[in-house]
Amino acid sequence: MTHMLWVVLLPFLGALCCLILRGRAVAGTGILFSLAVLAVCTNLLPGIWTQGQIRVELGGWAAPLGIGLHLDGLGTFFLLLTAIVGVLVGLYAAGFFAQDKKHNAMGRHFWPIWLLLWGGLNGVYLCSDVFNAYVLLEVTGLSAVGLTVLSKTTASLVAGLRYLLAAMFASLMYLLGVGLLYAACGQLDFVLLGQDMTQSPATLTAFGLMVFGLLVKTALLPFHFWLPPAHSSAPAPVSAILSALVVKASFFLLLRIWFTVFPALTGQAGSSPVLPPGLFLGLLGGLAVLWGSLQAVRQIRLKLLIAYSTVGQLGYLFLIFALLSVSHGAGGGPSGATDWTAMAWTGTVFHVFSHGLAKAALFLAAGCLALAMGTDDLNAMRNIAGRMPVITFTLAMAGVSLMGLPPSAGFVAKWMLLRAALASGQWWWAVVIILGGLLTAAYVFKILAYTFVPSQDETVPLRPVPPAMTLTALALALLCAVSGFRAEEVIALLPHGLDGSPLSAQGGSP
Amino acid sequence: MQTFYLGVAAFLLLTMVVGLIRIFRGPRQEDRLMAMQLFGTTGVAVLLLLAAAFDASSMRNAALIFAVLAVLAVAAYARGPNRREKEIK
Amino acid sequence: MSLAPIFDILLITALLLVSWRLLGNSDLFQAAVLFISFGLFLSLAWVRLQAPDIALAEAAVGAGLTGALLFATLKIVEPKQGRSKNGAQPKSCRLDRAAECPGRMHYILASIFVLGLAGLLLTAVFSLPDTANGLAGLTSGFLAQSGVEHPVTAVLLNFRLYDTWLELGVLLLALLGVLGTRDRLGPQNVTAAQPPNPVLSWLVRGLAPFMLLATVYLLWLGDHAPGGAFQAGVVLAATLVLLWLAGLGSVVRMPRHAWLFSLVAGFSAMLVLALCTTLAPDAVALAYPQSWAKALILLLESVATISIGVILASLTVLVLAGEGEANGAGAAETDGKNGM
Amino acid sequence: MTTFHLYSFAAMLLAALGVYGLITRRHLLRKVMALNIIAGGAFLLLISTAYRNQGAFPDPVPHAMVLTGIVVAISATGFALALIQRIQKQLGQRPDQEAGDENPDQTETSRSGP
Repeated sequence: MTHMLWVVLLPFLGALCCLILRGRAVAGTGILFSLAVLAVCTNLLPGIWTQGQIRVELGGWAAPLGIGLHLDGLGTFFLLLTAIVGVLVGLYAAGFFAQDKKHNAMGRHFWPIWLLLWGGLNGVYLCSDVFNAYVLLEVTGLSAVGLTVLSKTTASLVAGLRYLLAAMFASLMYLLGVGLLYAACGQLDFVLLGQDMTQSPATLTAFGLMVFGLLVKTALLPFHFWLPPAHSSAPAPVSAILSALVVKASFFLLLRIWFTVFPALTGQAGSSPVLPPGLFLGLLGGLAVLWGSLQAVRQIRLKLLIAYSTVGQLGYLFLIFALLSVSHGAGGGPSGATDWTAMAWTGTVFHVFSHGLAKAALFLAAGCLALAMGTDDLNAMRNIAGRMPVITFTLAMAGVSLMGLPPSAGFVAKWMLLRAALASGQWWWAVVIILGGLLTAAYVFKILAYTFVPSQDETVPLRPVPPAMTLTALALALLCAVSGFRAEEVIALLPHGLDGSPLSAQGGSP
Repeated sequence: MQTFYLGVAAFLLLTMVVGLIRIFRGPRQEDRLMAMQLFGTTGVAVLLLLAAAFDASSMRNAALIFAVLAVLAVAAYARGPNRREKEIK
Repeated sequence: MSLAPIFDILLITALLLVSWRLLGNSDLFQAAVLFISFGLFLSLAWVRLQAPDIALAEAAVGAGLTGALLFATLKIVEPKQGRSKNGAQPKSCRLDRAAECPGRMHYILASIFVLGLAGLLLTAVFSLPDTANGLAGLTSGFLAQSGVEHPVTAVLLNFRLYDTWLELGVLLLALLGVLGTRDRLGPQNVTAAQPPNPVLSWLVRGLAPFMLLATVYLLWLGDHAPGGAFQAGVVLAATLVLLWLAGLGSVVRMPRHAWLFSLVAGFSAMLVLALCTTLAPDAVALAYPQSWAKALILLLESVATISIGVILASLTVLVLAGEGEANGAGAAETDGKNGM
Repeated sequence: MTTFHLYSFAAMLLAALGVYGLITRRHLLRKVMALNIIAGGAFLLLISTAYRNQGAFPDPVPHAMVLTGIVVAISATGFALALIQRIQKQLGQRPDQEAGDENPDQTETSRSGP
């Protein structure tokens, strides 16, 4: 078994190689390292499978003094998603940045920054230290901005700056929280903090600030303003990375902060606050589902539509806070509580997975379309279905998963969430889920409708799209569908052992 | 002796606070820049006094850095008329 | 009865006054000057709170680099403003045209939010215990085994080396991000904007050796007293920027490979340490081998100093030079040659 | 009212002021400065809490954290200022060009030309 640090170290090494090399070697090295990272991540799986969780102390200093790395089932899952999407987007990027001289220059910068970002993301999934998490948030934030502005258009520069300001603000709020937390508790490790967490004004404020910062980073509804411009104006592979992976990292940290560091404050350890903070997050999440999807329906530019769809789909993730905040409220909760908490966890994690794949597929397909037609205006897409059937098929497959229709991973995720909502007696979340699905269907059909409309005027000549690009987009969409067909296997693959949180109760097989 | 050092430091700080008026009121940009430079010099003095008051010799290094680097901002400002003015206009 | 409280209150008044005015109604030039003064007052606070390490860093960053960066940006953003006699309110901001002019409601909501935040923060702070229960005891307990005598250096380069490694990554990323928006790969061939001022170049010629000496001194100091890689790196960066301003050789004259190598040196030194310690059969990840700790820390610090210096200097030089250099008929071709 | 309380009080006020400035100021340069003031507040909080056990030497861990934070802050500030410059240049070059109607995946946009 390889050392856990390798999932951080290897992308960093790749980034340095890409930085020093020139010409065609850059993309080749990048892909090579992507495959290596995927291999290392897969290699960690057996260890998690047998031991549940792995912990390593860096530098040989035990937790309160040094920094620990901590990997459990949840983290492994995020690692794997990042690796799968990362490899495919890397293959796509090799074709995308080989188009012409200008894109070549972009690709020259893309690879080092993307690999550094990847290392940062992997670091987040191994993280077990609140301050270390701050540094990692900065690594991911700065590299995400660096990728956003690569195309150098005014729109992307403005969006990137806005993104940078929002990210800096978010991490500073988080840092203020860390400062208060350290002043009150005197240590920084997730697990140690969680063990002797007490309620005091200082810890409550720290909790609020840290959660606030992470919400801004995850673009939950009132703080989503930076996301659509940034995600829609970046180059296509970057949009895929930002939407599918980067926002998930801060969500992952939010899960950690919520369930590991502050279990005493979030009603996990039995004590129930009057208004569970989880309910508040769930409410915002529900609003985000509806608002984001509505905005997506109104868009006329494909990439902006997909970006708003991200705002909506991220909302589903926050339902888990509301679902789980009730479970421990009235002493024991309804019968079979562990059953549906496990379902809520599985649904959420599965949604992360399916949304990551589907959204990456959508952005990559949109990139292919934009390359072929020179624009991503929906009006220009008339009759594209006949002329680019593979891309249209990709759009449809990914759309089906977003809607949550049966043969897809998205269906499994939403089905699980729906059942968890109903089983816990919180039917109103079920309404939100169904309404969100309907709105999603509206914008997915809007895209498809445009592609099937026959065009009156003479057909615009299409630029050829490298098959590597088309195929990677298709592969992502197919992967999403297949994992829906074979949902039980994937659920069984969901590594278990989620350190005290209810996923551990779920076991290996459904 | 510590009281004496602190007293002088506090007095110098008071002059700096009063000196803020020059930055606030101007009227010319150069006046503001001069006030900032004065702050730099007084700041070095305050740092040295604090170092003496707390008997921490390591703080003198901060004064040293201050004195050496104060020139950078002014040098960046005084780089002459920017030739980009014609371009933006 | 000591005079310390009077000093404290004066200092805090100054800090709040400066930041209030800086964010309130002042023209941008004034704001930049105030911002530099803010850094100055903050470093006084660091000294007062017995944090000389931070004071050193703040003095170098706040007094030197930030000021240079702000003035440079100001010249490009508000070219006339820097010269105007009496700072009038800056007219509409072209950078933010998409945003509507904030109405009264905006201010009211912001005030409510900020007042709530301030109330929360103040309650939190006043509920904190009066004595620290942090990791001070543990740190001093293991200081002897860390290889250095200064606790902050021990934390940065031994106990929490991983953070420092990532922090060098952040620095590198900021520069990569800036380079990504440029048409060229590095600061090479970025020339000084106009013939260098003879007085400045004379001054810098005299000053530069002292600053380089200060760099080495700070680096050496980090082993047993406040100082170390970061402070030394910032002083090095300031030296390099001054050299560039004076039209003397600096990062812009470095051969591309040497420049690239010094950019990544600090980050990759730690990467090599991580690589070796994870591959070696009986080593602990990111742990120094016994008895090598002192030498390795010194080595890592020296390499990190060079990296920090070159990265920050390149960043500042690129901002100071603005876009002017890449803006010409030859830029497109150079892009092709240099960018690949 | 100890020294620690005094300075952490100031720290929190600075942070709140910075947040107010960030929300209400429109100019991007001022927003960047506001962010730096929030950072100053956060750092001051960390250092003042480290100062609580006067007499003994202050806790070095917050000092190390603030040093890291300062590096991060200067990096992000430099990056933001470079972006502001670039935007200003592109808007200045083509004042009639509306931000937002460009397509990043398009290939014909050559920005470096005169």
